[in-house]
Amino acid sequence: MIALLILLLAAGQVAPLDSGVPALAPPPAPPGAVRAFDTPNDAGKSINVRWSAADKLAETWLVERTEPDSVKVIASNKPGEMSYLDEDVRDGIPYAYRVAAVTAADTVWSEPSPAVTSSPQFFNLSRINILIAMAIFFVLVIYYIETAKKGKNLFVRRIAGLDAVEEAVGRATEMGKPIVYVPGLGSVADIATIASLNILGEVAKKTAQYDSALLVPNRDPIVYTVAREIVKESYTKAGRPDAFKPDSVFFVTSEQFAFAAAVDGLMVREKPATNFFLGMFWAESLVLAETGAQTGAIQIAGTDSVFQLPFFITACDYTLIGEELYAASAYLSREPLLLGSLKGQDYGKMVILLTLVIGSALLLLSRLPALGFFSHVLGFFSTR
Amino acid sequence: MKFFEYLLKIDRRIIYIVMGVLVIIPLVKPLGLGVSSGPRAKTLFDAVDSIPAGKTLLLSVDFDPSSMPELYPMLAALMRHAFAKDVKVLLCGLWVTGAGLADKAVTEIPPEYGKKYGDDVVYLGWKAGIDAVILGMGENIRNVFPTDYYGHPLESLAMMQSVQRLRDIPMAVAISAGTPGYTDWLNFAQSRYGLKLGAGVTAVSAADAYPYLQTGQLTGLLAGMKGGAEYEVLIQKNEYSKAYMPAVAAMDSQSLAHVVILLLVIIGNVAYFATRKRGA
Amino acid sequence: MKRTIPLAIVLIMGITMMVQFFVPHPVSVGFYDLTTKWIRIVGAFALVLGTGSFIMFHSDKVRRRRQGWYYSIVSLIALVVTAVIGLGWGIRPGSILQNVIYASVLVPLNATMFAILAFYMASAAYRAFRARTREAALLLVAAFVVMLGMVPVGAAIWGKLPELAEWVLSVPNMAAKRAIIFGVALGGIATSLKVILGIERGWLGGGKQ
Amino acid sequence: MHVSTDILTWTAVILTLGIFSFLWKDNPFYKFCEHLFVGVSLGYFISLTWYNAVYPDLFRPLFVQPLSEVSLGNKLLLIIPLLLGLCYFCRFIPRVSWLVRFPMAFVLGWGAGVTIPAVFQTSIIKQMQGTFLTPGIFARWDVFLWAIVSFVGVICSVFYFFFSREHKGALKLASETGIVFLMVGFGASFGYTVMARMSLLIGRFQFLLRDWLGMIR
Repeated sequence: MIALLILLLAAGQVAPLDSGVPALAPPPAPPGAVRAFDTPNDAGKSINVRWSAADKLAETWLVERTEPDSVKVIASNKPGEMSYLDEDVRDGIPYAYRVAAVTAADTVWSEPSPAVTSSPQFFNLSRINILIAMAIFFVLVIYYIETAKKGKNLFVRRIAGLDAVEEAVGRATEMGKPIVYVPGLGSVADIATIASLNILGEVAKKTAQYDSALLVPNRDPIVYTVAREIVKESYTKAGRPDAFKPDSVFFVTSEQFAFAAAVDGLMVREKPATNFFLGMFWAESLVLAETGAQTGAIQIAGTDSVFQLPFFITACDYTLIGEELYAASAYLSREPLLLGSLKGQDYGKMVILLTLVIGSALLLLSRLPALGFFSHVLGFFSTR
Repeated sequence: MKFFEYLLKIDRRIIYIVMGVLVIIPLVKPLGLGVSSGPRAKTLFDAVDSIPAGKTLLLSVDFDPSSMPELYPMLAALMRHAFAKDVKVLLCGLWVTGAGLADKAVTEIPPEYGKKYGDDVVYLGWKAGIDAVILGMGENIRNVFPTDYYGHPLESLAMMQSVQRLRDIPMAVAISAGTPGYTDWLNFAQSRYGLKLGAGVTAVSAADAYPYLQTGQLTGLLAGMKGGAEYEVLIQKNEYSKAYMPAVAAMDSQSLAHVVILLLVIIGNVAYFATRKRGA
Repeated sequence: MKRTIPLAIVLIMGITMMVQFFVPHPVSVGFYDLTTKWIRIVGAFALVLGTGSFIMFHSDKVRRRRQGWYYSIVSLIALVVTAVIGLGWGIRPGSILQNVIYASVLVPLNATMFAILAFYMASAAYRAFRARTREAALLLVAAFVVMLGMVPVGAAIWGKLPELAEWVLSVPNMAAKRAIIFGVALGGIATSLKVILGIERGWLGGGKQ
Repeated sequence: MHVSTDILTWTAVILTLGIFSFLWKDNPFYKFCEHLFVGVSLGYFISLTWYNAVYPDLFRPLFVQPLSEVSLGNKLLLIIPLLLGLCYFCRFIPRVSWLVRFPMAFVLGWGAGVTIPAVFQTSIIKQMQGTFLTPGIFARWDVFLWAIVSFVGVICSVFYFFFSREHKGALKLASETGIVFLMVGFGASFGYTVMARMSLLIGRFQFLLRDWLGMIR
């Protein structure tokens, strides 16, 4: 209503009500390029309205929506905001939008935009980059698992910590002292625990051959049962089923620090030649590594917990860092499933590195005038 | 060399006593070493400061009592900052053991600024199912939290009328001691709903947050007790709060403790290499 | 039957949730909301599993009078008393569960359990942290810089130390952490993929069928 | 200095000293506190899970709310997660213990299906976007230098974890540089872990000195 009154005043050149009003400012130009489109990649029921300011005079923008049975002003925006997301619309109904530039004296409406209907989309185009990345990686992992299954020999490089295993078991036999192998505090579902149990099998084979004592304290009841099976199997495979002592693999307790204290007591009493700490560890890693270092044993540790690795690296002689632990179990067990997925991940990393290098080169080249379009490379990697 | 051998054989309980005494002294008699202010804390402070009055700051309490000394001062400082700016505060949590801490903050801090529960501050409580909770809140907060922690239906709370889902919230700060924590808010809220996200973390997980700061996914970071102390100093300097600053008081002990650890490592290595060269 | 159906469920749920990520259609969003509610419910029942094995472990220890069995009685009583108070008088603030059990029992025990680690840190720093190898030496130097740079006393020793600590954190540390994030992410994705495709069957818990 | 007389503070103090006593020697007082801790935390978790998840999401809509509030269709739908959840109980019945695989399959499948795209989005695509060298690095000499150093650091650190070829020649140089970056990264984590543990210890002493002995403000 007020808008109408102002219009009359301006149009009718009626003397202004109060003479204090300065000469009427020129009416603002109508907003240009009013565009309304269905919001892409969404669940429908939302329309995007965009417009541009023809001049700087407008103090607020009024957005009006016309639908088959009603006309309503649905928003008033500050000068800077030249877009509006209309989310109380129903799919399939045509809507038209008009935008007005409003100043103290005038309200000037733009041309109505062509009718538009909102609708949900079935595929979110902005996530195409994630789909491509997933596809590449899945192909790599599955391909290498299949080749591994066909028995093709897949090379895995030697890992520093593993050379020490041979030497460590030999040293234990010379000194006639036991080896303590802690398969971590994790459960069977943790990748690090599975990797550690695979390595335990190989270490057990060696202790069988060299006939040196092996002690395996456990914190998780299920890991304990699996570990005992693995050691028993390794002793039979090494042709020394009689040498296997069932109580050499034992369950201690499930409480974290009680377990650490018990293993410390074991290490101080038995004075082992070599300690293995391979698997999932938490804050108690410090307690184990420190006491082990005190007893003078060679210590080989390995975990994928980034928080505990610093303590193992400084307190132990050899440390398998994160993925080296998984690679070690694949290397030792030669199990096709582990080898295949390890190779898949390796080449997945290479794809990432290659993309990073090529992408960076293109982006840097995009500074040259002719190759400006390369800058879209960065856009391709944006995520919404 | 006898001396070094003796050094190596020291009983660890002596080290414990030395450590304990050196940490307690500054608490009882502060040394006044002061607190330096880092850029990360300032970025978060400026972001929270720019929230218009009447809008809502979301604080996710994702830590438990064992990380209270590092993270509770941050929660308190952020709430004081918001209340001083008449910004409403909405709390929720992904850790079951964090529920009690959020409740403690909601009962103790609002009265300092005369803020009323329901109008200026609401605590939604804790819910299991990490990504389910965040994504649920993105679509509609009522799906995940039909009632708040105290059992009031959300419709009955004045403040909740203007807050239906994450898009209505300009900024959130995830105060997390690990997982679930700020990485989940990154995965499921920041990128999906474009929510501006700050983080308050324990010192141990601070180093891992840097990549997310560099990509701009995180707007500012408070790291450990030092981060809490920095924020406390910032809100005090801007007269947003005159309350006691626990984190700042503890920084002197922290400094001394670090020096002790470094000296122990140095002495230990000197003794180790001295005996090893002779003994090798 | 006992293996194929669970493997089928894992495959179907995995694939549908991956596809759902790319479909913004309301049906897909609705499906997502529904399944997230179910996950929360099923997750709560998993807790029952944990409680069951806890009770069996400790009551077995008491029945067999194994070494330290009286401590297991303490655990069982603590569980029953806390659960009864919690379920009976509610978890609202001011309830016995929150004011008494949470604030004066759970908080001190939990916090102190971590606080004693600071003492272990001190004794390990003295007795175990050696610059044995080139890598360990590098690690200790970086640790020195960060530890001193992060506290006011560091700035007192050398003005530029906080700046150097900030550089260590935002350049080398950030590069290393990013490389680790790529590795861990691919590792996690590969494992999740093997679970969905039924290649990784550890979770089935072995067994003959 | 006035010692607090509140029974609850004293309980907390006794339990705190109980756990600290483990530093001197493993003793019955410590064992009591530890077993108490395990029992109480499980009981607490059960109570919260019931009131925050099981009751509002399952029990109330299924059994308490009348048909007017929750339609029959929705009630029947809720039967599915209920049955799945009940399968967890079968773990203790030997003959049907394989039934526990159904809820596990549902949770594992859903989790894997949700995690894979989310991890690709945040940990791979987004991190790659942050690692690219963009024209912006030419802004200042130090920005340029550190951008190159970081970029090389990421590439070499990833090469350290490359297992498909022996580390010889160029690959050896790359993995050697990579290990330097990794060690500095672990040094930073080490420094922060020390800081974290010290803060916790200081927090406990603040509790003892302030709430118990009233020696500090």
